[in-house]
Amino acid sequence: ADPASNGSVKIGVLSDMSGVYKAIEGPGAVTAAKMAAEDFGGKVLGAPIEIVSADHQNKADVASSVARKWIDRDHVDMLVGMDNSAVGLAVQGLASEKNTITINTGAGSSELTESQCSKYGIHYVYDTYALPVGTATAMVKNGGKKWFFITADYAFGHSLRDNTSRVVEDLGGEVLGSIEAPLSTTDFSSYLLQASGSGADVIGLANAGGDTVNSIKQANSFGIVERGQKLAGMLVFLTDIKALGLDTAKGLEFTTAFYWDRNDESRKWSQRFFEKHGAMPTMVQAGVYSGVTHYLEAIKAAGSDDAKAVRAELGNMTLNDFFVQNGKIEANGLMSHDMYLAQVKTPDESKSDWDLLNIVSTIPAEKAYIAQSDSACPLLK
Amino acid sequence: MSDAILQARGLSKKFAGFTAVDNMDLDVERGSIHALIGPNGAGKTTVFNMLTRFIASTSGSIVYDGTDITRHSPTAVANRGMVRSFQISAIFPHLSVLDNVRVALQQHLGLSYHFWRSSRVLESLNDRAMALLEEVGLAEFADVISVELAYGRKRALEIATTLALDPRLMLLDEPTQGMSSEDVGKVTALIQQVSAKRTILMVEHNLKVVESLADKITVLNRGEILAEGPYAEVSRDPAVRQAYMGTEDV
Amino acid sequence: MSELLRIENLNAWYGESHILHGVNLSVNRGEVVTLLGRNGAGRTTTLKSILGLVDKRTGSIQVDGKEIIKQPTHKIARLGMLGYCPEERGIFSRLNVDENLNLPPRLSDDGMSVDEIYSMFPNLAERRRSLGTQLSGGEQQMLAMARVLRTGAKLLLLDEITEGLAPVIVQALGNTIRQIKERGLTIVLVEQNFHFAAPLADRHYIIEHGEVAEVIEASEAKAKKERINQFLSV
Amino acid sequence: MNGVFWVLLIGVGLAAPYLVYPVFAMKLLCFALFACAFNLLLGYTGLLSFGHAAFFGGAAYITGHVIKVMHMDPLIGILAGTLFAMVLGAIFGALAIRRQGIYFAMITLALAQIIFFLALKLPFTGGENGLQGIPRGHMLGFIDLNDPVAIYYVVFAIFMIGFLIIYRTIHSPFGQILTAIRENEPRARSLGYNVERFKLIAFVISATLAGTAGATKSIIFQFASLTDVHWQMSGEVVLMTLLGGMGTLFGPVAGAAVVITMQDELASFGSWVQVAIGAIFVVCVLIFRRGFVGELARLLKAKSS
Amino acid sequence: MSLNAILAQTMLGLSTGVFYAMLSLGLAIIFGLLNVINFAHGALYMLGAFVALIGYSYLGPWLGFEDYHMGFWTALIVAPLVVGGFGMLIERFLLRRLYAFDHIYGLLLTFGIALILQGILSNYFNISGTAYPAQPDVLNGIVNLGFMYFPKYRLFAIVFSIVVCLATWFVIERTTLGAVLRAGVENPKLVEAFGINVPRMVTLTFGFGVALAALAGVLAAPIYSVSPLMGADLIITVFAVVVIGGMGSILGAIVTGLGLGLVQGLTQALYPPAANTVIFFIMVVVLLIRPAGLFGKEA
Ligand SMILES: Nc1ncnc2c1ncn2[C@@H]1O[C@H](COP(=O)(O)OP(=O)(O)OP(=O)(O)O)[C@@H](O)[C@H]1O
Ligand SMILES: Nc1ncnc2c1ncn2[C@@H]1O[C@H](COP(=O)(O)OP(=O)(O)OP(=O)(O)O)[C@@H](O)[C@H]1O
Ligand SMILES: [Mg+2]
Ligand SMILES: [Mg+2]
Repeated sequence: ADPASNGSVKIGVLSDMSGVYKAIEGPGAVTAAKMAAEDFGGKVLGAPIEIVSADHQNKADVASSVARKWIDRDHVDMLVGMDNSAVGLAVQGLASEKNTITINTGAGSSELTESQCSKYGIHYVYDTYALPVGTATAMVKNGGKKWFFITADYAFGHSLRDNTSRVVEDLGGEVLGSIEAPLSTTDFSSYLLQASGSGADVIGLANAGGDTVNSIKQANSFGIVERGQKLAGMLVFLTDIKALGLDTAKGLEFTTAFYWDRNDESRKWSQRFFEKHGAMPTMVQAGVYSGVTHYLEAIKAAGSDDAKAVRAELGNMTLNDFFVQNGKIEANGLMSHDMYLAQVKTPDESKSDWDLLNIVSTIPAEKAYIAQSDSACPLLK
Repeated sequence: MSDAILQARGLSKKFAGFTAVDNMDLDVERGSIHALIGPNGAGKTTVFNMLTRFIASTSGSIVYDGTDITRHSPTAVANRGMVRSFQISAIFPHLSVLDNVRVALQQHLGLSYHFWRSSRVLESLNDRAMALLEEVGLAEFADVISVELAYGRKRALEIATTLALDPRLMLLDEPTQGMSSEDVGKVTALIQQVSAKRTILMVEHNLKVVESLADKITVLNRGEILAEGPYAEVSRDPAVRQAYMGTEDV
Repeated sequence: MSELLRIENLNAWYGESHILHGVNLSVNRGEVVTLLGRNGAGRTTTLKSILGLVDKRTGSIQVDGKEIIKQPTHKIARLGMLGYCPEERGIFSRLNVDENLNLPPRLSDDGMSVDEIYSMFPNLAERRRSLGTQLSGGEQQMLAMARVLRTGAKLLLLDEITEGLAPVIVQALGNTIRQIKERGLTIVLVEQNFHFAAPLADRHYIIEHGEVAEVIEASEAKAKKERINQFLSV
Repeated sequence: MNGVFWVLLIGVGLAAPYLVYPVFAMKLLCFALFACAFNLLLGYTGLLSFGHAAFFGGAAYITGHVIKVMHMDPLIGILAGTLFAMVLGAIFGALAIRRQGIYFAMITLALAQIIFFLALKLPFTGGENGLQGIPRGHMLGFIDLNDPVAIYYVVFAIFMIGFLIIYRTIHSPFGQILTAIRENEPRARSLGYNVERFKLIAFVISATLAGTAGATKSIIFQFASLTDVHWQMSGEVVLMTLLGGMGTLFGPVAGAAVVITMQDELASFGSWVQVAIGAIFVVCVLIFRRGFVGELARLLKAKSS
Repeated sequence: MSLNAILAQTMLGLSTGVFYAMLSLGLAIIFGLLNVINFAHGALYMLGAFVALIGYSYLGPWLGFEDYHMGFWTALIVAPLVVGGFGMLIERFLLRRLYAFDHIYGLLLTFGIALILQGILSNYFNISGTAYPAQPDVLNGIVNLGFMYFPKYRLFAIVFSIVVCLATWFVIERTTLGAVLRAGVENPKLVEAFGINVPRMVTLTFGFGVALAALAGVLAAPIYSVSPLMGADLIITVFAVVVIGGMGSILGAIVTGLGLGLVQGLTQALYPPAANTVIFFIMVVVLLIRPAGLFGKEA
C-alpha cells in the first residue's frame, strides 16, 4: 500500500502566533518548517509534504483541541513547536496516546522527558536541566559564589531555579534565597532591591521572555550591576537581547542551543532564513528546521510514516547539522546535544544589527543533559 | 384610648449634620384617612421612608398593628399589609397592565420561588386581576404595555397593584401630583372608594384633595409637628397659614 | 409692542409618534402667556420643540425675528436668550445647590445675582452645599426656577413650576413672576393650576391633541369661564 | 418562531456528530450551556457578572480531580463539579448580590480573581500546567466515553437538561418576578418581594449550570486549566451572550456557535484573528445590537405586523 | 523589615502607584463624565508608548529624514495629542452612537477597539517588548536618597504624574467647567438647552481622558519595555483601582491609585506571589464595607 498514510505527510506547526512567544517561535517557526520541507524536495517517499499551522494562544486547552482535530480529522502525522510548557505537556500526552510524534522545540520544562515523558514525544532544543549548566558553572568559577533568585512563579521557573541551585551548590556555591514573582510582572524593582539587599554576588533570573527583559532592564536602571552585583539570565533568547539593546544587556552571559553566527553552516542557513523572515533565527526556529528535517529523513529511512517505525529510526540516528552537534534522541524523548555559553557584546564590539553575541565555550552534550540513568521517566523503568 | 394601627414615637432622622425629622410622634387611626402636609422640605417623604423602612431612622420606634417594626426590612413591612406608593409613578413599564397586577397578586400565591413550575399556574390569578382593573377603570387596557399609558392611568394602575396586596394600611405620596384637574377628581374618588376597608396615610399638597378626603391632618414643619387635627381646625391655625397655606384662600 | 416669539405650523415627533399637529402661537415682548390643557395634550412638547429637544420638528419658530428651527439645541438658547425650567425639574444630583445655580451660562447682564436669588428662596440658601438629590421635591422645584432667573434670559419657558409646592411657596412664586414681568421679561407658562395662572397671564392658549384649540385673552377669561372649564374640567 | 428554533436545535443536535467533528460539536454545546446559564442572569435578571469563569473553571478542576485522582465515575465527577459551582455561587452571591450595576460586575470579578489565584497556587490544580490527562472512563460503568459518538450524546443530553432547566426557570412564577425586579426594583420591593433572595436564587442557578458546563468541558478535553478560570473566560461568555442576543432563549446558543467557530477556523492567522474578532465586535455593537437572534426576532416581528 | 527597607518599598510602591493613578484618573473621568467604561484605556496607554517609540525609531526614516528622532520631551506632548485625537475620533464616530443604550455596549465597543489595536501592533512589534532608547540625558543616573538608590527618571515620573493628577482634579472638582462636565453626564439634553455644546464637550473630555492614558504610556516607556500587550495586563488592575476608589470619583481614583501602588509594593516585599491578587482582595473587602467604594457617593 501507500507508504505515507492518507497520501501525504502532514506536519503541524502549533505555536504561539499572537502572544509573548510569537517572536521566539511563532510565524518564524512556520517559515522554518516550510524551508525544511522545500529543502527536502517537497516530497518524501513520493508523497507530498504539507505544512499546516495554528495559533495555540498559549492556552493548553486551545492547543489540545487543535491537536485533537489535526490528528483525528486532518491526519496530521507530526506536531512541532509548542513553546510554553503547559501547552507542550498537554499536546505531547494527547498525541502520544493517539500514536503521533511530537517534536517540542519551544518549551523548557524537563518534565517533558522526565515524569511526563511519553512514547512519541521528543524534546528537541533545550530544557531547564541544560540551561543552568553552562551559565551557573561559568559564574561560580568566576567568583559568583553567593546566589539569590528571582523566580517566575510557575513550574518552569521553579524547575529552573532548582536545577540552577543544584549546579551552584555542587560547585561549592551558596543559595541565599529566592523570591517567587508572579508571571508577567511588569515592575521587578522591588524584587531586585530585595535580591540586591541580600548581599548575593549573583542575582539569578529563573524566568523567561518579557520577565527576563524587564528584570534586566530595571536592574540596570537601579544601578545594581554598576554597584558590583551580577545578573544571570537562565533562559535568554536572541529576541530578548534585541529588546534590551546592547547598552543594557552587554556582558550578560547565558546558555543557548544555537547562535546564527557560530560557524559557516549556521551563518549560511540563517542568512537564508533572514531573507524570508526579516529577522535572524532564534534557537527555537532553527530547531524547528532541524527537527522537521530529521523527521523527514527518518520517514525515508523507515520507508513509512508510521509513528512507531519513524520513532525507532529517530532513536538510531546521530544528529548533525547546522543546528545540532552530537545530537542523540534518547528513549525518554530527550534530544541531548551540545550547548553553548554565550556573552552579549558591547555596543562597540557589535558590527551590525544582528551581531550580538560571542560564543564563549561549548558545553558537551553529556554534561549539558541529564544522564539516562538518572532520568525519572517511567518508560525507562 | 383610640385604636391606632400605626404608632410612631420619637421618630428622628439626621442626614450628615442636618435634621430632617425631629422627634416626631404620629398616630394613625384604624380605618381613617390621615394626611400629612407641610411646606417643602418639611420631612414628609422622609417620614414615609422611615415608616416603610426604606431608610433607617436615627432614633425612635414604630409600632404597626401591635408589632414593633422599627428593625424590620421593607419587604417584611410590606408583607404585613403596609404598602406604599411612590412620589414618582412606580409601575413595571414593559409588562402589560394585567401582568403588573398579577405580579402583585402572585405575592399571596406563595409560588414565587418555584422556578420549576410553569408560569401557567399564574393564570388562576386572571379573574382577580381583571376585577381590580375594573375597580380602577383600566379593564379595557389590560393588554396594553404599561409604558404606553397616559400619566393619570399609570397612577391608577399603581393603585390597582397596591390594592392587589390587599393592604390594611396604604401610604400614598402625593397621589395627584402632575395630574390635570380632571384626573385629580377621578383619583380622589378612587381613594375615597378604596378607603372603605382600609387605613390610608397620604402626603398631598393639593389642599382641595386633603380637605375632601382627610379625617385627620398632621402638619409638619422643619421636621416637627406644627399642628394636628381635622381640616377645618388646622386650616384656621395661624401658624399653619403662615408656614404652609399662605394668606389667600384656596 | 413687538413680537418676540412666533410659532407657525409646528409639528413634532417622538420617534414614530406624531405629537404636535401644527401649533401656531405668538408672544409679544413683556407678555405672560399660558399653555393650558389636559395631561398629554402636548404643552410640554411645545416647549421642548422650541428648544429642539424632540426627535423631529417642522414648521417655523422665530425668536426676535430669527428663525431657529434649523439650529442645534445649544445654539437656540443663546440665539434666543431662552431660559428653560423643565417639568421634571432637571436638578443635577451630583452638583450642589450652588453649582446647580451657577451652571447655565449667563445670557445677558440682566440676570439676578446669586444673593438676590437666595433672599428670594431662603430654603435654598440654607442648603447651598447640599447635593441636588438630597433636596426635597419642592426644594428642587425652587432651584430649577431660580436657575433660569440667574441667567438673564429674556424669554422664559416654564413648565409646571407650581407642581409639588406648598401653597405659600406657590403664592411667593406668583409674586416672583409678577416682579420679573415688571422687569420686562417674556414668559411662556405651562400650567395645570389655573388659579395660579389666571391672574398672571395676558393670554391663554388651550392645547388639545397637539393643536391650539382656543386662544383666550385675559380680558375675556371671565366671560369664557365656561369654555375653559370645558377644556380643563376644573 | 420559537418552535422552529426548538426543532432546529434538537434536530441539528441529534445529527451533529455525523455532520461535524464531534469534539467541535461538544465544545460548542458546552459553551452554549455556559452562555445560556450566563444569560439567565444577564438577560433575565439584569445582573452582569464578570466572574462566571470561577464557576466554569472551578467546576472543571473539581470534576477533573474527582475523576482523575479519586477515580470516581464520570457522572459523579460532573455532579461534584456542579455542586461545587452551586456552593461557590451561593458564596459569591451572598457577598455580591446587594451591589448594583458595575459594582456587582466588579465584585464578582474580584472574587473570581481570587479563585484564579487559588487555582494557580493550590497543589491539586497543577498550577500553570493545569490538570491534565483526565481519563474519560465509562459513565455509570457502561457508557464508554472514549467512543466519540457515545460521549457526544451524553454531552448533548447534559446540554438539553441544562437548557430545559433554564427554559423552565424563565417561564415560571419565579421568572415572572425576576422580570418585574429587572423592570422596577424598588416597586417590587414595596410589593413585598425579597428582591435579594430572588436575585440570589437566580445567581445560584446560573452559577450551578455554568459549573455543569465547565465540568462537562473537563471531560471532553480531559483537561482543566487556568484558561477556564481566567477573567477572559468571563469576558468571552459575555460576548457570546451579547452576540447572540441577551434576553433571548436561543441567542446564547447562536452566540456561542459563532464565537467558537470563529476561534476554530481562524486559529492559524495569529494576531490578525484578534483584529478580526475586535472588528466583528465593533460592527456588532454598532449594527446588530440585539444580537443575531434578537435582530432576527425583530425582523420577523416587523414583517408579521 | 528595616525602616530603610520599608521606605525603599514605599518609594517603589509610589512609582507604580502614579501609573495606576494616571490611568485610573483617565478612566474615572471617562466613566464619571460620559458613563462609558473604556476598556480600550489600556490599549491607548500602550499606543502612547508606541507613539514615543515609533517617533524615535521609525518616524524619521518613514518620512525620509533618516536622522530625525523624536525626543522624549517632544513625545511627552505629541503622544497625548495624537492619541487624544484618535480617542476623539472614536468618540465622535463610534461611541456617540451608543449613548442611548446600556453601558455594556460602550464597554464592548471599546473592548473590540482594544483587540484591534493590540492585534495590529502585535503583528509588527515584539510582544515581549522593545526598549525605548530615548530617555533624556538629564534624567539618566541614580540619586542617593539616603535609604536607597533611586533612578532619577522614576523620581521625575512620580513628581510629574502627581502634578498632572492634582491639576486635573482641581479643574474638574473646583471649576465651573468641571461642574458643566458633571452636569452634562446626568442630563445632556438639558445642559444643551442651557446653551452649552455638549457633544463637543463630551468629545473633548473623552480626548482628554485618553490623552492622560497616552501621557502615562510615554512616561512608562523608559521604565518598562514597550509592548503591544503592556496595557492589556494593566487594565483589569486599573479597573479595580477605579472601583475601590469609587466609580467616577476623581479624587478617589488618584488617592486609591497611589495607595494601592504602595500596598502592592509592600506585598511584593512580604508575600510576592499575591502581588497581583492583593488588589482584588482589597476590592472585595472595601466593597463589602463601603459598597460605593472608598470615595464614591452612594446612589
Ligand atoms: N439623603 C439626604 N441627605 C441630606 N438631606 C436630605 C436627604 N434626603 C432629604 N434631605 C433633606 O431633608 C429635608 C426633608 O426632605 P423630604 O423629602 O422629607 O421633604 P418633603 O417634606 O417630602 O418635601 P416636598 O414636599 O418638597 O417633597 C429636606 O430639606 C431635604 O433637603
Ligand atoms: N419621550 C416621549 N416619547 C414618546 N411619546 C411621548 C414622549 N413624551 C411625551 N410623549 C407623548 O406625547 C404626548 C404629549 O405629551 P406632553 O408631555 O407634551 O403633554 P403635556 O401636555 O405636557 O401633559 P402633562 O400634563 O402630562 O405634562 C403624550 O401623549 C405623551 O404620551
Ligand atoms: Mg416629598
Ligand atoms: Mg407636561
